[in-house]
Formats: sequence, C-alpha cells, structure tokens
Amino acid sequence: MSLWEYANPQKFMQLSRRALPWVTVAATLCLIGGLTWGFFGTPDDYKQGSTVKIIYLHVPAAMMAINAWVMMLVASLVWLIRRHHVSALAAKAAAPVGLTFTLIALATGALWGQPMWGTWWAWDPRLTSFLILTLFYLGYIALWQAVDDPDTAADLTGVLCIVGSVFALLSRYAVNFWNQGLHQGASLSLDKKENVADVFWFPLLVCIAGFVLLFLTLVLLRTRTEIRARRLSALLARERMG
Amino acid sequence: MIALLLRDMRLAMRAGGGFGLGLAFFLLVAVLVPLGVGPESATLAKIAPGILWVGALLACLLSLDRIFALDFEDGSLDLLVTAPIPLEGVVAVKALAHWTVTGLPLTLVAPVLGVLLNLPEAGYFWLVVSLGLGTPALSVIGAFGAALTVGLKRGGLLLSLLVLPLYVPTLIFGAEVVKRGADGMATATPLALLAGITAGAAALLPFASAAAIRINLR
Amino acid sequence: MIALLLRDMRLAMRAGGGFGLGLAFFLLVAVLVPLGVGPESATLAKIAPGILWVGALLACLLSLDRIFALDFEDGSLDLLVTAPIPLEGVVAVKALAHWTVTGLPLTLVAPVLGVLLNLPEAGYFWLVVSLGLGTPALSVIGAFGAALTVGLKRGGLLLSLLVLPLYVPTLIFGAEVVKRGADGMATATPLALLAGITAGAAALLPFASAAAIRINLR
Amino acid sequence: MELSVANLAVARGGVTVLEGVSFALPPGRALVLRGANGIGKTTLLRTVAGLQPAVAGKISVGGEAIAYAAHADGLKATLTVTENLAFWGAVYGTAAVEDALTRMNLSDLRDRQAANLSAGQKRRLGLARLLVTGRPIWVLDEPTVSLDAASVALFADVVRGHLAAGGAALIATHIDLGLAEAEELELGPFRARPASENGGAFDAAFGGDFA
Amino acid sequence: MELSVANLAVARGGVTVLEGVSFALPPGRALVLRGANGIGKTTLLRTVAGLQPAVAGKISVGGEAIAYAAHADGLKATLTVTENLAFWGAVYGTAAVEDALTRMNLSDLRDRQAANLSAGQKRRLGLARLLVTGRPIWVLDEPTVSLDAASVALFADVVRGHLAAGGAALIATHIDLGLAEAEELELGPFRARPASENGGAFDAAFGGDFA
Ligand code: HEM
Ligand SMILES: Nc1ncnc2c1ncn2[C@@H]1O[C@H](COP(=O)(O)OP(=O)(O)OP(=O)(O)O)[C@@H](O)[C@H]1O
Ligand SMILES: Nc1ncnc2c1ncn2[C@@H]1O[C@H](COP(=O)(O)OP(=O)(O)OP(=O)(O)O)[C@@H](O)[C@H]1O
Ligand SMILES: [Mg+2]
Ligand SMILES: [Mg+2]
Repeated sequence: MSLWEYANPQKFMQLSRRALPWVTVAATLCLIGGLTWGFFGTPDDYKQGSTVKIIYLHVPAAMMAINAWVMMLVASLVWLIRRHHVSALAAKAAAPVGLTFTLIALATGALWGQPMWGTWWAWDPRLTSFLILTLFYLGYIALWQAVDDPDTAADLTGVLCIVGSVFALLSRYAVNFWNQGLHQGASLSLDKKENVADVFWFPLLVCIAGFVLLFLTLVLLRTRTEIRARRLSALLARERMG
Repeated sequence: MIALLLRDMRLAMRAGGGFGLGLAFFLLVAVLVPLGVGPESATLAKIAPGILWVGALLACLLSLDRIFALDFEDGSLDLLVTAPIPLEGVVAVKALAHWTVTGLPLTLVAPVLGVLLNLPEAGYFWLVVSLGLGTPALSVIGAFGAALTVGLKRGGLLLSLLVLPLYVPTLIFGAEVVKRGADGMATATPLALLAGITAGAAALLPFASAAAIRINLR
Repeated sequence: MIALLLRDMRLAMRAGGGFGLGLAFFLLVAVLVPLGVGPESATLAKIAPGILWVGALLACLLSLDRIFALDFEDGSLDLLVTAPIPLEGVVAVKALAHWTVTGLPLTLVAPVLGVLLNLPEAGYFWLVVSLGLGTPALSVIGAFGAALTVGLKRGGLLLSLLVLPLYVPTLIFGAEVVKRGADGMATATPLALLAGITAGAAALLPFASAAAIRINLR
Repeated sequence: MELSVANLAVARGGVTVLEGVSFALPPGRALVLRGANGIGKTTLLRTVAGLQPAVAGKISVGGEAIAYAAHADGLKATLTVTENLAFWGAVYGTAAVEDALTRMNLSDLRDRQAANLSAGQKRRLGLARLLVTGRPIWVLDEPTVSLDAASVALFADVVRGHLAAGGAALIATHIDLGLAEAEELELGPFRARPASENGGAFDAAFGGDFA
Repeated sequence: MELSVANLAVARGGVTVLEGVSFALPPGRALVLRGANGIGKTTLLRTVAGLQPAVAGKISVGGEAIAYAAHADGLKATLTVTENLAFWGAVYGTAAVEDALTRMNLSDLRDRQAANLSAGQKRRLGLARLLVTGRPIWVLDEPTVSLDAASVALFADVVRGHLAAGGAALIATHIDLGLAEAEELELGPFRARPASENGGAFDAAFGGDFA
C-alpha cells in the first residue's frame, strides 16, 4: 500500500479520526507544559528582564507561520501534479491556521520590539517579508473564497501559493542575505555555539513541539470539515440534478 | 506578438482606458495631495518621494484589470489561447503594452509632478531612474494578479489584495532611491534591489500568469 | 426605487465592484503612504487629514464609472429609461447606492486608518463627521460625471477630468475640518460649507444627470 | 391603445437610414419587420421605443406603453434567475414573476445564477422580463436568437397569449416565428436615399449654398 | 487531419452534461450538432477547441488545428473592420485579410468602427476571422445568429469553399444552414445521467460511505 492512498478522502477520514485524539492530547500537554515551564520555570534575562519570555510565543508562532506556508506549498504541488483532492483541501484548511500564527508572531514581535528596539515596527528585511507573507495569507484565503468551482479554486490558489513561497523563504532566510536588519539571526539553529542559554532553550523546544502539534491538530480538524463540506455540496448538486 | 502589442496600445489610446486613466490618476494625486495636505513646502518636500511613488503605484494598479478583463469579456482571450503564439508570450506582451501606456508615460511626466510636490532638486534624476526601473515590475506583477482574477466575481477587489503584497518591495525600494537621491546619499543598494525585482518578476511571473489564465478560462 | 437600491447594493456586494474595491483602495492608500513616506510619526500626523481625504476621494472616483457603465453595457439602462420610474429618481437612487457601498464604509473604517497614519487624537471625531457629511456629495457629483460620460469612448479619463474640479471644494473643506479638529480649532465654517455643497449637489445634480443620460443613450 | 407610425425617418450615427416608414398596429395584432442586415431595424425599434429621437415623422404612443427587448437583455450575471426577474417586476410594479418563470419554462432554473445559463436559457430569461412589465406594446429586436425550435414555439405561444389579451407586438426578426396572426412589413422600400438627395434637417441647417 | 472524438464526456460548472459522445470528422466534411437549449453544445465545442479539459474520453487533434468561433467574437468596438481583421491575420501569420473582407461582403464597411456595425454586420466580421486563421478545422457555435437569409447563404458558401479546400467544420446551430454535405448529430442521447448513476471522478473521491 502506498502513501497516496491517504489522499483518498475515505481513507483520510478513517485515519484522521483515529489519530486526532492522540495529536490533540499531545498538543495540549506540550503547550501547557512548555508555556508554564517557560513563563514560570525560567529566570529573567539579565539584559531583557522578563520580556524575554515573549520568546515562547513569538518564536514558535513565527516558525509555524512559515512552516504552514511550506506545508501548503507541498500540498498544492501534490494537488497540481497528482490531483489528489485531500491535498488541495488540506492546503485550504491550513491557511487560516497559518494566518493566525502569523498574526500572533506579528503581535508578539511588536510587543517585544517596543522594549528591545524602542519601536513597534521597523522596515527590516525579515519583518517586511513577514508582513508580505501575512498579506499573502489574506489573498490566498480570499482567492479560495472567490472562485465557485472548487477544482479551479485549488488550481489558482496553488499557483498563488508557489509565488508566495518566495516571501515565506525570504522571511526565514532574509537575515542571512542582509545583515543590516534589526532582527535576531538564527540563534536557535542546532549546531550553533551562540545558542541561547540552555535554560531558555529547552522550554522553547517544548513550546515549538506544542505549536507543531497544535498546527497538526487544527489542520486535521479543518481538513475533515472541508472534506465534509465538499461532500455535502457535491451531494446537494447531485440531488438537484435529480 | 508585435501585432498584439500594437493592438493593445492602439486600444488603450482609442479607449483612453489604460493610457489616459493611469496618467490622469497620477496627475490627480499630485494635484490633490497639496490641496489636502496644505501648501507648506517643507512638509511637501519631505513626503514628495513617497507620494509620487504611491501615486505611480496606484495609477498602475488602477488599470490592471483591463489587461485581460476586456479580452476575456469579448472572447478575444479564448481566441488568443488557441492562437499559434505561446500564452506566456501573450502575457509578457500584454504586460509590456500595459507598461508602455502607463508606466512609461508616468515616468516621463513624473518630474513635472515633482515640481508640484516641491521635490528637492537632487531628487528628479533619481525619481525618473527609479520609476523607469521599477514600473516594469509593477506591470508584470500586475499582469499576474490580473491573470489570477480574470473572469472572477469580486475580481477587482481580489486583484488589489493579491497584487498589493507583491508591490510592497518595489514601492519601498523605489521610494528609498528617491529619498536617498534627494538627500544626496548613495542609492546603489536600493537601485540594485529594484532592478533585481524587475528582472526576477519579468523572468518568472509570465509562466505563472499563463498557467492562471488557462485555469480561469475553463 | 427601493428595488433598484437593493439590486445595486446586492450587485456591488456580489461583484465586489464598488463596495470592496473602494474600501480596499482606501486601505491601500493608508497602508502604502507610510511605506512610501516613511514611518516618522510627526510627518505622518501632519499629513494624515489630507491623505485620508485624498484617499477617500480617490476611492470614490475609482468606482464612479460603474454607476452607469455596467447597466449601459448589458442594456439595463435602456430598460430603466423606459421603465415607469422617473430617471431623476433612478439617478438619485444610484448615487445613494454608490454612497452606501463606498462612502459609508469609507467613513466607518476611516478611524482605523487614522491609526495607521498616526492622526492626532482630537481628529478622529472630525474625520468621521467630515467624511459622513462630504462623501454623499462625492457620490452625487460622481453620478453626474458618470452620466455625462456613459457610453463614451475614453469615458474613464474624461470622467476623472470632469469630476475633479467639482471635487476640489469638497476635498478642501473636508480636509480643513479634520485639520482644524485635530488642532483643536473651530470647525463650524468649513463644516457648514461642506454641508452646503452636499445639500446643493443632491438637490440639483440629479436633474442634470438624467438629462445627460437621455442624451447619451440616443 | 393603437401604435401608429407616420412617415417616420430614423438615423444612426448621424446618418438617416430609413425614411417614410408608416404603419399602424392595433391591439391584438403583431407586425413583423423584415429587411436585410443593416437596413435599420434596430434603429427603427429604438426610435419607436423612445430611446432615440426620430429625424422626422410621428409616433402615436409614448415610451410608457412600450416594453422593449433587444440583444442586450439587461441580465445581471451574478443574480439568480428569480432575482433578475423579481427586480424588473418591482420596477414595473407587477407581481407576475412566478407566472413568467412558468410560462418561459424557467422554473427548474430559478436559483441558478444568470452567468451559469446556456445561451438559449439566457434568452428565455430575457424574454420572461417582457411578461413582468405588464405593458401592452412589445417592441422586440430579434427575440428568438439562440433559441431552439421548441423554445421558439413556446415564445410564439407567449406572444399569441399577449395578443389575445389585447396586447400588440412589433418584432424584427430574420427567422419564421410561425405566428399566423402577424402581418409582415418589408423595410427595403424605405431605405433612405443618400443625404444629398433627401434634404431634410441637414440641408435646412447646413446644406444651403454658403461658403 | 481527421478530428475524431471518442467517448467524450464534458462538464460545465462541475456538472457533467454530456457523456459518451463519439464522432469522426474527416477532411472535407461538416458535422452539424443538434440539441435543445442547454443540452451542452457550447460546452462540447469549447472542450473540442481545447478551452476546457474533458472529463473523460479522447480528442484526436490538439487546439492548434482548430479555429473556434462563438457568440463573443473577439471584436474590438473601437477598431475598424480592417484593423480588427488585420490583427487576427497577424496573430495567425496569414495575409488573407482582403480576401476575407470580400468573401464576407464587408468591403464597403472596411473603415467603419466595429461599434458602428449592425448586429448582422458584426457577425459577418466575426466569421471573416475564420478565414484569416488558415486553420483546417472550424468549430462554430451558432455562427448564423442575427444573419439574414442572404448572409446565411453567403456563409454556407464560405463553409462549402472551406470543405472543398480540404477543411472540416463542426457546427452547433438551431437553424438550417442549407449545407447539403453536412451530416447531423443529435446530442439528445448523450445527455449525462445524473451524477448518482454515472459514478466517475466524484464518487471515487467524495461519494463513498463515510461521515
Ligand atoms: C513585529 C516584529 C517581529 C516580527 C514580524 C518577527 C518575525 C520573526 C520571524 C519571521 C522569525 C523567523 C521564524 C523562522 O525562521 O522560523 C522570527 C524569529 C525570531 N524572532 Fe522575531 N519578529 C519580530 C520581532 C522580534 C523581536 C522584537 C525580537 C527580540 C528582540 C525577536 C526575536 C526573535 C528570535 C530570537 C527569533 C528566533 C531566531 C531564529 O531562529 O531565526 N523578534 N521572528
Ligand atoms: N456611425 C455610423 N455611421 C454610419 N452608419 C452607421 C453608423 N452606425 C451604424 N450605422 C449603420 O446604420 C445601419 C442601421 O443599423 P441597424 O443596427 O439599425 O441595422 P439592423 O437592421 O438592425 O441590422 P441587423 O439585422 O444586422 O441587426 C447599418 O447599416 C449600420 O452599418
Ligand atoms: N454552474 C453550473 N452548474 C450546473 N449547471 C450549469 C452550470 N453552468 C451551466 N450549466 C448548465 O450546463 C448546460 C450546458 O450549457 P451549454 O451552454 O453547453 O448549452 P448549449 O447546448 O450550448 O445551449 P444553447 O443552445 O442554449 O446555447 C446548461 O443546461 C446549463 O444550464
Ligand atoms: Mg439589429
Ligand atoms: Mg450554446
């Protein structure tokens, strides 16, 4: 049996029904655990004071905002190339979740920027490309909404997703190309010596895991809903045809 | 392809659609902003680069939906898709025609409007250079947005929404060039970025646009 | 007449034509201007009233040609002219519909955009009041321009040209109200003038517009 | 109310295309206008409907009695069939929407957006609008374009019903509607002579001998 | 080049409207598609012309061999007759503009803007475009709408000429073109059964028994 079988809605529904409770529980545990540990179990930073704790929301949210787009890109490509409906619907389902993460990252980033940089916002390359990504999320969702025929909508949003990926990647790697930005570089990469201190690092890992699992939960849930909605409209159309 | 370019330009001239409208709009912005903001020359000089670039961008945006919508409505687009020229070429030529009737005239009249907005003298050269380098990107990106939304309900609104994020970098770097130029600072970096955006967009987006049109015509 | 109002509003909602587009455009202006001009809050605060009013005006202008053009193209206008309702009423209702889907939402979201442009606190109230009082004039005047140019080649360009001079007083007094309000000065005079323009335009222009449509349909 | 037209001359683009057209259309009768492409049928009908002024001649009834239908049938693509029709019903103050849907065989399509109709279905919807106007004189420009034989027959029935109820119809068409009660008027003989010969308004104003 | 279509199914708005359509159209032949309004003629022709994907089945030639003409005939109102035609001539790389004007009886109107043509004259111009494509297979959707009898005959001659030169034509129409050499295909029997019976792509994906 091949992986593609899960692209069959029926198979997907069965699998996701079984997986969903586990993922949900794991997400809840990681999030509660990680955030509590981060907020209450770590010392204040000597320089930043307690504002450093925004890191437990900001970094995972920003990461997942980008990862969600990458996931949508993969799902869109699968749809465009192999035309598996579940894949298209999963991309559709992920967009609002990704948008929410994006907004969280923007809000927490702005809150953090005020004490750190003395401003809510700056036209730093990472920040700019991230803002553009936010707008892309909006456009992507709006495009899904605007097209009547679901397959056409999936095709068009697929094309848009590919184009938007430029900005998803830029907001992750822009800091590497331009060093004049304000924003933190890749301080978390696993092989770096200049990692943040371990006390912050481990709870952050748990939070990131929590956000990944939360994303998975929400996407599974929303994909199931999308599949049902699609089935419903198809059945209604069938009824009308008599 | 040249026939298509000529036709699109001729249509724009005759119907006043792209050509006049974009230009008129640009003028409008330059005339209305001092009226609205007040005639204080220091303030105007400060905002001139930004306002001129925003005006140019809006003027382009305004005429975008005509790139494909008219041809879609009267069936020309169906015929062009089945014609013996590659659709990518059609898209590129239509973006070029759009630029010739909006971006190019905008670039040429911009210095005049700079006067209205009291742009510092050192800025004129950079205004023309940055518009000349940046407006092609606006047309190519706009053609992509127009291709995604051709024939859709709510097309106009969606078009702005889809195109806006792609326009932001061009706007930022374009206005930056003029600002730095007006202040006598080095302009090489934003200028290079502007050129990069234009080149990248012109090289890649026509393919995405052609795919979008094929999908939308179904 | 109510049916016409409802239909026009419904069409605007479904097609996103007027409704979304004007609003999106207004938003765009408010987002792009800080991008282009730079985020310096003192400058922004100074130009905010003017920019917001110019933005509102452009947003209205943008959707004007749809007031009659779509109905002209699909033959509805022919049918409305021969329908048992006075054409003056049709014009007035269409201007009202235009206002409901552009002017009104613009007025309502304006405070939010004021934040983006760093409008001084005292200005918000006056921004809403002046837009609420002034935008109906924009729609009525715009309907007149649209009636004059319906079915003409080069319509879009002409429309802007014809309407612009008529818009200038509204813009000046409107922006003046907000500026004075933001600075804590008396706003009664420009406000009264604004109200006068709106009342005068709404009372007289529909007759001129109806005549223009009758002529253009020949 | 009898529509009668006396010595009518009509122009398009400043050029007089037909002149000396006279006919009378009493209630209960239909008149089919015939003539080659470009002879001026559309121009004549628009003039009769009051959409453009006549160059010369008289038309006995004003536009208030006339329901006009042409190629562009005023449908909004984003509204449904019922919404499109209900709008015109409201404009004309009639409540005949349901009846019109049934008679033009559109009941099954009532909730479909007009954009999603076939060419012939759209045309049927355009014609259904006539029924909600409640007006006595129908002025129709090629009403059966795109219709199949069954729909043409259906439409002929509708016209017959309208005539029987005391209405009248003036129809320009190239095909045979199968309306036995209709008279035909060939427009060929009324083709306007070139402007240099026919004098008229132009000559009165600018055609004299001055330079 | 023979156009042959095997077991074709076509859909509009996500609903399959025709299925199991098969026919062959050798050079020199014409095939007239018949069927009630809304049966799916336009959808079928658009699919054959390569403008939309088929739901199932095979079409033997690609869009490159096909000249498609529908209601919307791609005319620009502000261009003159010659300019309109010359544009398409340039796109297809042919220089047959003069010839096309003559054959569709448009020479007198050559410098008139398309906006100032009558309905039938516009249609003739739309059809003249076919002649400048130089393509062998014509796919025509109700080509004679708005044409008078003389123009229909003129057009039938043009089609005959095209067939005689080795071309082929697939025509959907409700009227009789007087083309003796054309076969007819009634589309009624190919009407798609409701989706619940015909299975297909939908059922494979979303039609199963899950909740
Ligand atoms: C509105 C303002 C901000 C935005 C839009 C923003 C956005 C982002 C983005 C897009 C990432 C990259 C996530 C990834 O590559 O997976 C990120 C990571 C990060 N941000 Fe921010 N940020 C903002 C403000 C701040 C501030 C003020 C700070 C602290 C001074 C900060 C600290 C960090 C850190 C430490 C990382 C992880 C770095 C890495 O591994 O790449 N951010 N942020
Ligand atoms: N601006 C113009 N200048 C000169 N002649 C014009 C102009 N506009 C239209 N015409 C001509 O006026 C004539 C009348 O057109 P009209 O549309 O009334 O014809 P019609 O009888 O309805 O034809 P059809 O059967 O093709 O619809 C046509 O011959 C047309 O070419
Ligand atoms: N979105 C949609 N959903 C369901 N059915 C649709 C949709 N859009 C169109 N249809 C139907 O598809 C069918 C095929 O339409 P098509 O235009 O191909 O018909 P046609 O044979 O060309 O008819 P005509 O002779 O009237 O032009 C029509 O019955 C139409 O109502
Ligand atoms: Mg006609
Ligand atoms: Mg059809």
